[in-house]
Amino acid sequence: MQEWIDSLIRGWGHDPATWPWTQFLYLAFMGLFAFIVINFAAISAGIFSWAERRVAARMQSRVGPNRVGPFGFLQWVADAVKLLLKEDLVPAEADSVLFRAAPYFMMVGFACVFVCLPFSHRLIVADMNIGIFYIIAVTALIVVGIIMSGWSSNSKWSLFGAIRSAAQIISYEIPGGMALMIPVLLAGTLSTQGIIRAQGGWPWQWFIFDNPFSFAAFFIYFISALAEGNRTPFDLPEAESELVSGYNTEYSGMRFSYFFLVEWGNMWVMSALATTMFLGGWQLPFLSPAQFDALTGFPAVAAELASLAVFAGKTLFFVFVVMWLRWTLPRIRVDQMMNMCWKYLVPASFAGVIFVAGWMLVVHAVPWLGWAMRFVLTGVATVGVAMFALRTMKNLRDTGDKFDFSSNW
Amino acid sequence: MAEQLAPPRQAPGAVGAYVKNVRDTAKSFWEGMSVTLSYMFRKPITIQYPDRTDVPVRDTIPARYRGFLEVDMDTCTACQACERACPIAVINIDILKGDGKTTPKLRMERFDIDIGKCMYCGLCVEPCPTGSIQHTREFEGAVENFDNLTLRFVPDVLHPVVPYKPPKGAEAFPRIPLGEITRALLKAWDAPRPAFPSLEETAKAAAHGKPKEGALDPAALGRQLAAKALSVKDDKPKLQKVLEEAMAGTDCGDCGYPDCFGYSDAIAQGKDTATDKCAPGGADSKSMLETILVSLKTGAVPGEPAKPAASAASAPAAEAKAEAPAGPPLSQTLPKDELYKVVLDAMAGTDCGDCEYDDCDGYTKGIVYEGQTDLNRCAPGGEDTRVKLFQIMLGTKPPPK
Amino acid sequence: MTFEEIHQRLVAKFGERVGPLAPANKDAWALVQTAAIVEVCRHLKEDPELAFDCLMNLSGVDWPKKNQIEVVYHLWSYSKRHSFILKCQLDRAKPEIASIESVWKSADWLEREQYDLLGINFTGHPDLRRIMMPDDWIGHPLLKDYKEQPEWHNITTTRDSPLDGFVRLDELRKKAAAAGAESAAPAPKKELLQ
Amino acid sequence: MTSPKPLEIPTMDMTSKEVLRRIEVGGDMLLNMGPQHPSTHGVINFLVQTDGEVMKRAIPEVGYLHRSLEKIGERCTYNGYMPYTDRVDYIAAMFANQGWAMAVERLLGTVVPERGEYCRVIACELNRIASHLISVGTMAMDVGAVTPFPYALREREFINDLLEELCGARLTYNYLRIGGVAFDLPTGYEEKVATFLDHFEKILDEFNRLITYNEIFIKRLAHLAPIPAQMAIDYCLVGPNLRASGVKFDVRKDLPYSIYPALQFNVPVGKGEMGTLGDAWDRFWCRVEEMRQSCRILRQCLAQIPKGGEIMAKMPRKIKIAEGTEAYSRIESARGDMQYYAVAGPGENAWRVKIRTGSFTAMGIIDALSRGLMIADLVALIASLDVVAPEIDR
Repeated sequence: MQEWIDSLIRGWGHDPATWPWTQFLYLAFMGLFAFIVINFAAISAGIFSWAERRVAARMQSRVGPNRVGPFGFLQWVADAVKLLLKEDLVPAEADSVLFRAAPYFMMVGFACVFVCLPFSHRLIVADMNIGIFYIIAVTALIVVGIIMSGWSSNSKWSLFGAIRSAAQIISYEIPGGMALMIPVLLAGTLSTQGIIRAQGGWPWQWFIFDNPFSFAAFFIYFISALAEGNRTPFDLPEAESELVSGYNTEYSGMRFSYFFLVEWGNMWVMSALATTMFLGGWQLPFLSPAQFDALTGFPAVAAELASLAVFAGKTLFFVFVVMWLRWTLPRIRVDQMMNMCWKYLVPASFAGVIFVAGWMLVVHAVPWLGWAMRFVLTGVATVGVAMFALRTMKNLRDTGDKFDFSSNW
Repeated sequence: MAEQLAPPRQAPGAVGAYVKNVRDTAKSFWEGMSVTLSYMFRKPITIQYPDRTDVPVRDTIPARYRGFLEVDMDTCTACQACERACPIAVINIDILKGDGKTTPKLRMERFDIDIGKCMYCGLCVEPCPTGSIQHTREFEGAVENFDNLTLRFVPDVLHPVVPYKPPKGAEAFPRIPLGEITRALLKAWDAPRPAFPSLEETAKAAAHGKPKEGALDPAALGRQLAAKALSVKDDKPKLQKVLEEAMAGTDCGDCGYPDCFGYSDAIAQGKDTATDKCAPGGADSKSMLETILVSLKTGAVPGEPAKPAASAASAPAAEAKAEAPAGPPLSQTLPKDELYKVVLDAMAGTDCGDCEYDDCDGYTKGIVYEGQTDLNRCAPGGEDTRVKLFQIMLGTKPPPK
Repeated sequence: MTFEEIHQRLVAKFGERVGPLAPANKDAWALVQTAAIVEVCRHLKEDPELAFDCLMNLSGVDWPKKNQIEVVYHLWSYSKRHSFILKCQLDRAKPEIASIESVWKSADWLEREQYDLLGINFTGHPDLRRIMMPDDWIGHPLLKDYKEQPEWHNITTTRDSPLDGFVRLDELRKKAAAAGAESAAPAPKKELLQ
Repeated sequence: MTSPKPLEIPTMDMTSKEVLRRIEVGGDMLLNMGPQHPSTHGVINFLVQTDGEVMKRAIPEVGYLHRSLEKIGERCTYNGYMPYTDRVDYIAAMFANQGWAMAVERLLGTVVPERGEYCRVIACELNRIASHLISVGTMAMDVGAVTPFPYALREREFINDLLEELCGARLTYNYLRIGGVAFDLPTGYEEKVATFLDHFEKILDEFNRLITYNEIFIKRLAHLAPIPAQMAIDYCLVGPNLRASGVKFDVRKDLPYSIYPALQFNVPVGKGEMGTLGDAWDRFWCRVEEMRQSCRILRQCLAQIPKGGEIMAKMPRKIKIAEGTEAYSRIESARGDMQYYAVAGPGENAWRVKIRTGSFTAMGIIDALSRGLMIADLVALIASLDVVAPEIDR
């Protein structure tokens, strides 16, 4: 965005390097962007909270919140207002400073990620050249917030949740990080936009279908992301049936809403990252990044919007998958969670990195092999999706139900 | 399909176990996620009660549904069988007794059901002889204050309700559509709490109290009836009528006879000497019957008691009188038919069937003609009827329960 | 095995410490001397022919008339598919009997329950605490002469019924009516006499 | 004994409780799980001594739902106690009704008419399916999968509708009477039940696909707290909990009552298919299979039920039984062998009623089983034993 501001200054007839207000303008725009991004995060989290409830309800043969606004869409606003107006209780025995501070740590760790998350071809706050590294680093701040909240609550349930969460997030950062290294290897850059540019608009150009190991890496990343986001089947830190509510047991009102804002906002983060790293991000078919850069005027705006829609579409699909998983799977136990990380995902992700490196050498030598593998994997995935759809329809008919997507919403 | 998912578990090697775990996991997730996804495309089962249903939910409830209780006072015989059947005493029926001439023999001055405490078991419905008490399909009655959950089927204590006298042999009884009465009685959500007086206040009221408005003086009435009975001493049918006057007249059958006629006839015939069988009549009926029987035996109406009988201390008075005669019990002196009337009269006459006979008449006949020795069965009559029956049949006081 | 056969075996082993088979018309039971209960139970469990491997039920029955508390043991054998009932009669003033927790584990909670509700002291029980009632509850509720305390930790144990409230309300109204406010004879809605 | 004397434990200070003294607190954490915990299935308290996630011991503290039902039984008439038995186990109220009815019928020597028995069995087996649905649904939920629970509850709603049509209530049925049942089957009831069964058996397959064979679910429950058969018998476990340990005992088969001898069905026992014999998954699976068998029983009942005929034996209006007569009834409730011990009193009520329920003995074993499990396992263990708090406390 710096270039854009610089060009703005040049447009006003100043040289950005010498104009005395340049830095202030930078600061003002930083504040503006921060405001926009945090609001985006908060609103998307709110909308996801509504969407998750509707999706969960439908999956459970229920209706869900459908009274406030059309389809109950304003439910999240009502809930947010309620949470903001509720009394903010601090338990008498709690460490009140840490207790009050913990949600902000989580918010910071969560909001900072958005700095490097792309939204479309041009929409990104800062396209850092170490973007992925930065994202992995700042998400660790969430753990600090969770541990603070669990410890300061002075409740055993909160402490349990916090310790579980710390173990879980720190463990799963390793396979998650290693899995992200595979697209980094394939693209040769840590910049998020760079990784997207290295892919293409068609599914066979995506990194997920690049080779079997990146295919596996996608799932390793996705599982780790679920664990880092405390989503089922890794919702141990707030395991409702075991720990009451985990680390946020003692929170109420606005501070409680921060925790949930982070949880639901994280769904966007993990999905957007998956889209960026493995699914071609905002790439449009028939339009290579270079052609995209060259567009001007109305076509540029239209393509920008289209890329935004593509990116959001892919991301929202994964948000849906995250919800769908949550309402399907049981929760794993804490030792199984650790087992899974260290015995399954970590070795697999390390092996994946090594194999992808080797695969790149092979493809470099025999280029048609790379394309053949891409088409085969894409074909396999397509067949898998089709089989899944058929299986789902069979499930539906087996119990004598009719296909009905429209009624009783 | 499900069985295929769970092949017998052998103990594979480390790599085999690794691969197998991954495969099983993927496969079972595949199945599970397919099931949940398929529910996205099914109609949710939820009924959006209360406002988004095709028909009101009340109309979708089966007929046997046990909702709020409803009593149709137009067909209530005041036999109190429901009150006795209720395991948790949520029904409170209070009976005013009259002489049957100027005032009806039984009047219900209170029929309260605490539906806040009711457990909707339906046991009260079963013994009701006329189907007056029923469960409705009403279930929405939330009120802010618990005390407002009491349904008062006698709206005004100053206007007691006269019980229904079912025609003989009737099998169907008129009843207004189920639910209307209860619906009218349910209070609004924010109805004010009834202003219950404290115990002290009521005690004061009772201390100032005269005899209950509309209440009869059983002692005086008993003497009146006794005089009348003496005059028709040998005319059993007439005697039976006199005796029946002393009874509640609900034909409840609690006495074991089909109706009050049966009981009074049994006493009149001398077949039944128990005076305590009239459950609805209670202590009053008992004391009146005692008085009549005593006077029949002694040939003279017992004199005015020294102290005014207005204190309504009827039971001790009656007992005092009952002890006075030393002759054989009525069962031995009276002919069967007359005894039958006497006995029937001693019963509550609600035909409630609590005694396991169809009605008071049956019980009376049982006692008088069939040698039924259990004189404790008249539940509506309670202790009064018991005392009377024992007096008539055995000439003794009943053993303590 | 039938009740009689089991009983004969018991009598053969324990002599007069096991009473005669009661001629109860439903399920026959044998009275066992209180002191011998553990021994008898152990024999019932360990004899391979009897093999009572399960204590199904343990109940206490209070009989103030007989001044006794009866303890009733319902035994069942999964391997032989037969059952038997033992009874012990305890002094009501000091109900005490040896625990059979060492014979059947299920006796642990069953005995605790009877201790709680009837005050039977099972000597040798490893953990004889109240189980249903709070630890500081007064009295043993299933005794026939049990009187509930009016309150427990300032929580009242009774509640005023609105039915009584309405009765009191009506009394006041009637008094007011008698005092003249509504003295004009109210017109009954129906015929007085039928 | 005549005047109640105060006990020796006066304070409510937790640290002075005998329980805590027996827990060696050195270094361990003491966790009060309950009474208001989401997955203790009612109000039960577990004093959990843990070292991190691993429990050293979990001591159940029950009694929060004690409603003195046995004392009430001494005050009520025999028929008047029937609605109270509903409250013994409100998830499977029909069985508690039947246990009481059978106890009193044994006291009286009453024979219930055949159609009445069929009505009873139809109601009971429907209720067994409903109860097991709750059990398997909550078990899935306690393990973290929420969705099977609404599915199970939805099917239970259908059964509730059926039972509501039959007896007018959805939870506390009070359907049985001493000597029979309160109502005959409504017209068209057989078809309705048959339609439901057709639908339900398919749903059961779907349920299995969704959760029973889910790998996480199996991993959570297999090998969890296996109960050897001998231990299960010694602690007097009953019903599916006992059968999961491999003991093939079902009161309906082995001590047949009612019309069960005329019906064909299997008794599912645990096989240790996924882990050890008698583990939590076996207990879960036994319940799922029992639902299938109940469907089978129901179909036979619907085919065999005599057309017309009495539903109630001729009963006196007031039931009086010679004082001191006693009877013991055993029925196979949804939670296993439910036993009523009734001693007749002098009047119209019982002198003593003792209800031995499956949940009560199942709770007694938790202390022994919990050692070395993890906290999350305790939740699954409680769920797998299918304890219902009111049934424990009565």
